[in-house]
Amino acid sequence: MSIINDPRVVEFNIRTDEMLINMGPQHPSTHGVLRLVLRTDGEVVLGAAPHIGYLHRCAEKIGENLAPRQWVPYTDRMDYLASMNMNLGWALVVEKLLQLEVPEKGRHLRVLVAELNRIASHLVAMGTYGLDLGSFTPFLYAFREREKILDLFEQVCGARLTYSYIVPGGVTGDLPQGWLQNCAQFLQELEPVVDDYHALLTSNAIFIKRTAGVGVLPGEMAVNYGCTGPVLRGSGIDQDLRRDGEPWYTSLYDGYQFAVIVQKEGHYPQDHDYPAVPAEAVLGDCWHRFYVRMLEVVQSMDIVRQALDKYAAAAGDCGTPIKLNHKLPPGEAYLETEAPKGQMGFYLVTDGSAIPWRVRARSSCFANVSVTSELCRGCLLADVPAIVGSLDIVLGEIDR
Amino acid sequence: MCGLLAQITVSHYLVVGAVLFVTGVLCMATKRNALGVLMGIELLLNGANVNFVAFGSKLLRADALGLDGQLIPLFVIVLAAAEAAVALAIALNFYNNHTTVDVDKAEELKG
Amino acid sequence: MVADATLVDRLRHRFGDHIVSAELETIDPWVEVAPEGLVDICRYLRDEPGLQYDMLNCISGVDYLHTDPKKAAQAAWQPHLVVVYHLSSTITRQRLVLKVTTSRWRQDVAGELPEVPSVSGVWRGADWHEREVYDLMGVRFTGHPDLRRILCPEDWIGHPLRKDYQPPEYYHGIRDH
Amino acid sequence: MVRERFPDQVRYASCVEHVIESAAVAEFLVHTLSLPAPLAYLLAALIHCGFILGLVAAGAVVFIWAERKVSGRIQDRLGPTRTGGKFGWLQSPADGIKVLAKEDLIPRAADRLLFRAAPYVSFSSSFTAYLALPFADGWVAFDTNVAVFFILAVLGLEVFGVILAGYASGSKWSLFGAMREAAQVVSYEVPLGICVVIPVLLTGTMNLTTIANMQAGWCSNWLIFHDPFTFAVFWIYATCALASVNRAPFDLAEAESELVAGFMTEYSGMRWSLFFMAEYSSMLLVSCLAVILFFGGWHGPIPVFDWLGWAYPGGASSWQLTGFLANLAGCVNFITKAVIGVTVMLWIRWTLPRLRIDQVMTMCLKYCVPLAAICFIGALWWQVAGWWSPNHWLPLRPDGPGGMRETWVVAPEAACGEVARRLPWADSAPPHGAARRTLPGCGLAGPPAGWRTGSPAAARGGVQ
Amino acid sequence: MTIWAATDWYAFFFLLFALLACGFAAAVLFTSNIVRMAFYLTLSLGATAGLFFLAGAEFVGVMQLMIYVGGTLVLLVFGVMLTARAPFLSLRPRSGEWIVSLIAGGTLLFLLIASAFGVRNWRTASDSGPLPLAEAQTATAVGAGLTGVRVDRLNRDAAGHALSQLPHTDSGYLLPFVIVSVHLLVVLVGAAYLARAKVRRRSATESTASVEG
Repeated sequence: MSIINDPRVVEFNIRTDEMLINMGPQHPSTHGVLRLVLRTDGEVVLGAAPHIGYLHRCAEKIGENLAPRQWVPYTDRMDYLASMNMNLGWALVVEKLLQLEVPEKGRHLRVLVAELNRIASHLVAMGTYGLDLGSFTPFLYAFREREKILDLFEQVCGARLTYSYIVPGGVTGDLPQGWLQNCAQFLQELEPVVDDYHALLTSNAIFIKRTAGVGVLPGEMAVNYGCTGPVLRGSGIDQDLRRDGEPWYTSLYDGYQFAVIVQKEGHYPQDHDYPAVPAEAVLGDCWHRFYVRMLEVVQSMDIVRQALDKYAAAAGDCGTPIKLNHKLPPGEAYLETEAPKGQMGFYLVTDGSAIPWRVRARSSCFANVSVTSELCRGCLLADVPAIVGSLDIVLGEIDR
Repeated sequence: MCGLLAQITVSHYLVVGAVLFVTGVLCMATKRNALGVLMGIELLLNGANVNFVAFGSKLLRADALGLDGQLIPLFVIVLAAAEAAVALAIALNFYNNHTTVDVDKAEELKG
Repeated sequence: MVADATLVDRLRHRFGDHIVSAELETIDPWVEVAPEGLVDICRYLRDEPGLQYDMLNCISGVDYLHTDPKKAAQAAWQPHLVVVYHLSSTITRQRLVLKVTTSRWRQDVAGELPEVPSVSGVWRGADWHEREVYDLMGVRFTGHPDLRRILCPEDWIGHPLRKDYQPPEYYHGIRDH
Repeated sequence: MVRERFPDQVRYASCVEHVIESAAVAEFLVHTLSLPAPLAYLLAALIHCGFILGLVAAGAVVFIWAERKVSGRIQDRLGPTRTGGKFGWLQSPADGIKVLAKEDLIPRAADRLLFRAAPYVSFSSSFTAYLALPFADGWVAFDTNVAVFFILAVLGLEVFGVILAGYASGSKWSLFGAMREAAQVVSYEVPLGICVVIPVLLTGTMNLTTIANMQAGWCSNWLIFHDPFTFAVFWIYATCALASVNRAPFDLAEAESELVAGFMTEYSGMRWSLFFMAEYSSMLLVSCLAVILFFGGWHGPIPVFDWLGWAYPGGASSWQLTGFLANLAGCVNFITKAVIGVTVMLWIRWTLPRLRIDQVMTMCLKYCVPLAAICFIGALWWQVAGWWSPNHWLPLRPDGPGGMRETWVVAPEAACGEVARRLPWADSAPPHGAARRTLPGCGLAGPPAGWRTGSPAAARGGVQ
Repeated sequence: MTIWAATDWYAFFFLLFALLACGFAAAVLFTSNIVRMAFYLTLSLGATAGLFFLAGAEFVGVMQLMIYVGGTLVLLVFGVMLTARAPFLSLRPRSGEWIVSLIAGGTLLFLLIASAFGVRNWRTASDSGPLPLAEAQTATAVGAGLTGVRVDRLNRDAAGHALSQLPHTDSGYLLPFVIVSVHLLVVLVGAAYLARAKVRRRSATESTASVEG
């Protein structure tokens, strides 16, 4: 419950003046160049207006002038913390338009790298969230593990951030020798570290005080605003495109065992060893959004393990990337995939040439951040970074 | 040092006290800001305290006031703090109702 | 309910001429609606049991214009704009595509932005998407609470995703490369 | 002693002593080097100030380096490794040079005078507080009998610099920092004061040297082990002290993820580093205060120097090599304990997230104040009832019958009796010794002034 | 070396603190910026605390620092910040007021100084000379005085043992102490009352108002 709506909080008989302050675009905790114009009365934020666009790079316009394969690096730079997932989303929508199936081995490879990148993205989300709340150490703990994932990706495609690995039709290259063992070993190393994260943040008393009951986003509002991903599931809406998406996408996960992580009111998932939901936490608050990500790390680890086995068992190749001059049949296709930050959609309109007529990227963070003004109304100034951080936004994806 | 200061006596302290006192009075008289008036009061009380301490100091005179010279300033300080809190509350209330802290505008006694 | 003939019939039955056309034999079937009926249809789609399209995933604008006169002559269509709404339901897990076609300029007067009713009253998430379409594609959404540019600076001139958009040579004294 | 030798200088000698307890050093300068007395006092004062300033500056330099190393280790990093060769020990001086070389920016909207003055207010107040802090038996610049109070008061002034800085910067973020600081001050100062009063209550003096000396002997004599309430109150003190020095999780005034850098947002170069040094020196200061109030000051866990018989005996007035060595070791012991305290603060900072301002105020006012008050009453009751305490477990001092705690009260019996007689429970005669122990402070000055410090005050006989 | 022999540190420090106290008091008077006034007032009060130390009233000096400088001024600055908007930041007195006040103030100051030096007893130190330093260490005596025992009134022998007992009627400052305590309690309750809770009134406009960018 926000401060000004809280009937227990009373108004004091002191005349105060409202102050308009600019939080960002240069501010340590707006996760990039987000700018929030806050109307404050003392420490209480009466209103927050997010302003975006400081990182706008006309990606969609550029997409109208490039072949689908050439546009892959531009998807890298959308959610640059989860480039694999961005690549995957774009590759899948082009393949959907072309009705091009990827071989079994390529399918498992895609699941493998996408889920690994999901772990990396959630680790950054966790680490920076600690930073937003004034705790520096989890950030480096998270980056230490993420670094290992980046090392794995470097072995795969030579890049550590902008992979351009998954391309329409397949991938740029198969896994190198011994990579599967490295990956399995990494998972083994990550397993105990997750407990550290929970000790440092999830179950930390101050962390709970700062996040539980703060920035409550009711499920209905989340759906109404188009919020997706952990934000949506943290509000108790059971939707994960890996299970509920279009067949073109869910077929990727055929044969995988995983349960969608969703928070429920008063429901304490006890099928794992991780901390129970604290009593102060309200469904849809910052704590729940954070917790969804933490549990999804474990979930993704499990999927990666399955993918490792399936990939090793699969025969054949990983698919052949389409050529630059590959003619695109006239038509259109829209596909959303479950990226770490939410549902990332690509919309592709073609006119029969090799160059798309129109490319559109539906950003999950764009919808997620639009709810900020709603969540920040009536909170305290210190809650603003907590709320923005819990939405886990990447401005590269919002501004495109 | 010059002759006047050859030996610091109670009188010297009294002069300091007098200066602080007069400054306080002038502050109260001239400041239009309610908080400025409040600061004048603080200075004034402080000047009085200097006198008390000087009279009570056995370092300056053997036949001094003794402990009373210290105990009274203690009460003054404590009461001044309380007074400051109350006066501040009044000033803030005044500001609430009139959006100004100019005491010259405080003609009506009603809030 | 899937975007199939039954749904289209239902919509036609209820909204009549507001349902302009439907294309069901394509990768992503879509229904084209008239701008006048858009808000009512959207509200119906959101609230009607069995449909419950409670989430607006995306609003996209597509500009159909050939800047090359040769190609324009061969094109099967007149220049126009399409606003595409991608809807989905978190309850039935179905997806639906709505399209609204409008002229590139209102009454073909260059510079007058075409108007489409805003659906931000139906889905609040439409607010920012419509601002983006307005900003980049130049469609005025009537009834929008706060239609401002979102990605480009407030004083930007033109709508960059239009096919005939010419980037300015100077912006506040800064030369374009 | 001074009085006998320089009867005409007694006045100023005694008064200068009030400002700077430089008599011992001054005496040495006057006698051995035959300097004129006023010059000797000036030199003595400068030496004292130099030592303290050196300690503050060196402390800040060391702690900034330690902060980097400790945080590095906590975060699975190495911290600085290159600057200055091994362990990056030159990192802090290098940073200092960098900071000195930086441009000194003053925003146009700033109140230039206050903007410039604020860092000095902060730094000088945290430096001034060291004047009253004893580092070993008698090693104190300003041996006042209100030392505890003095340190708290002067430390409180540091906040004023912060508030001024926040206001004068002309930036909204800075103003937020200042307002938070002001709100934080009014909430932590109350419980902090109550916490500090408890050891004062038990020892009956506000003289820090005496408080520490009363805990001589084994570690069981430390006041933290006096009774359960003092044990509890130490943790409250630790919390409030952490709040008073603006360290995480109470670093709200400079919360970098919320207020950019709070009151320091607009500061650069040397002025910024003055705030920084003020922060680190106050960390050491509250840690030192905790060591004296709860952990026996320079009296180690094991009374080695008491066994050796090196420590200055009570009332000693002349310089002795053994006594000096004992004091030196005591000083090292004292600083080691304080550094452990500071290290814990670093550890906390790099582990915990930051609290919110309303939570800080709730914690301080709603939890710490009542808890401290309960501990106050509890400790008082424990003392009055004369219940068993670990402090009684081992002899306080091997060399004295009954230990020092029993012998230090030299207060006029009559006054002591007078107070005891007027107390409500006066009729139920307290057990033997309890009257003294419960009401030790009713003498004029507790222990004789300059007790065992070798200062001239002791020679003059203190109380009379 | 003669210059050193002539230096009287007591007079030096007295002059230093006296000049600081008076100078900053004057600065308070002549500044119209309210925040700077608060700053100068701090310095003036702090210097006065130094004078208290010099006069041997350590406890009062520390009290001055703690309560006056620390507490009151933080409070005051709080108030200043709450009310400091550009128009009120510097309210200047009218020039006519200045002249009248300066004349009155000057006269008052003259009278006070004249009287300060008028009493011979104040002007000179008594023949017996000042008491030694230890007498100045009065924290315990002050505490005892507040609890009703005036230990300073005891006649003592050389060893410090009291020769007589205090009369039962002498309760020291116990009564004022209790009165002040009650007074502070009342002030505390009063402050809480002034800043008391009110039922929140929220206008419709407030809840729907959007932020202008």
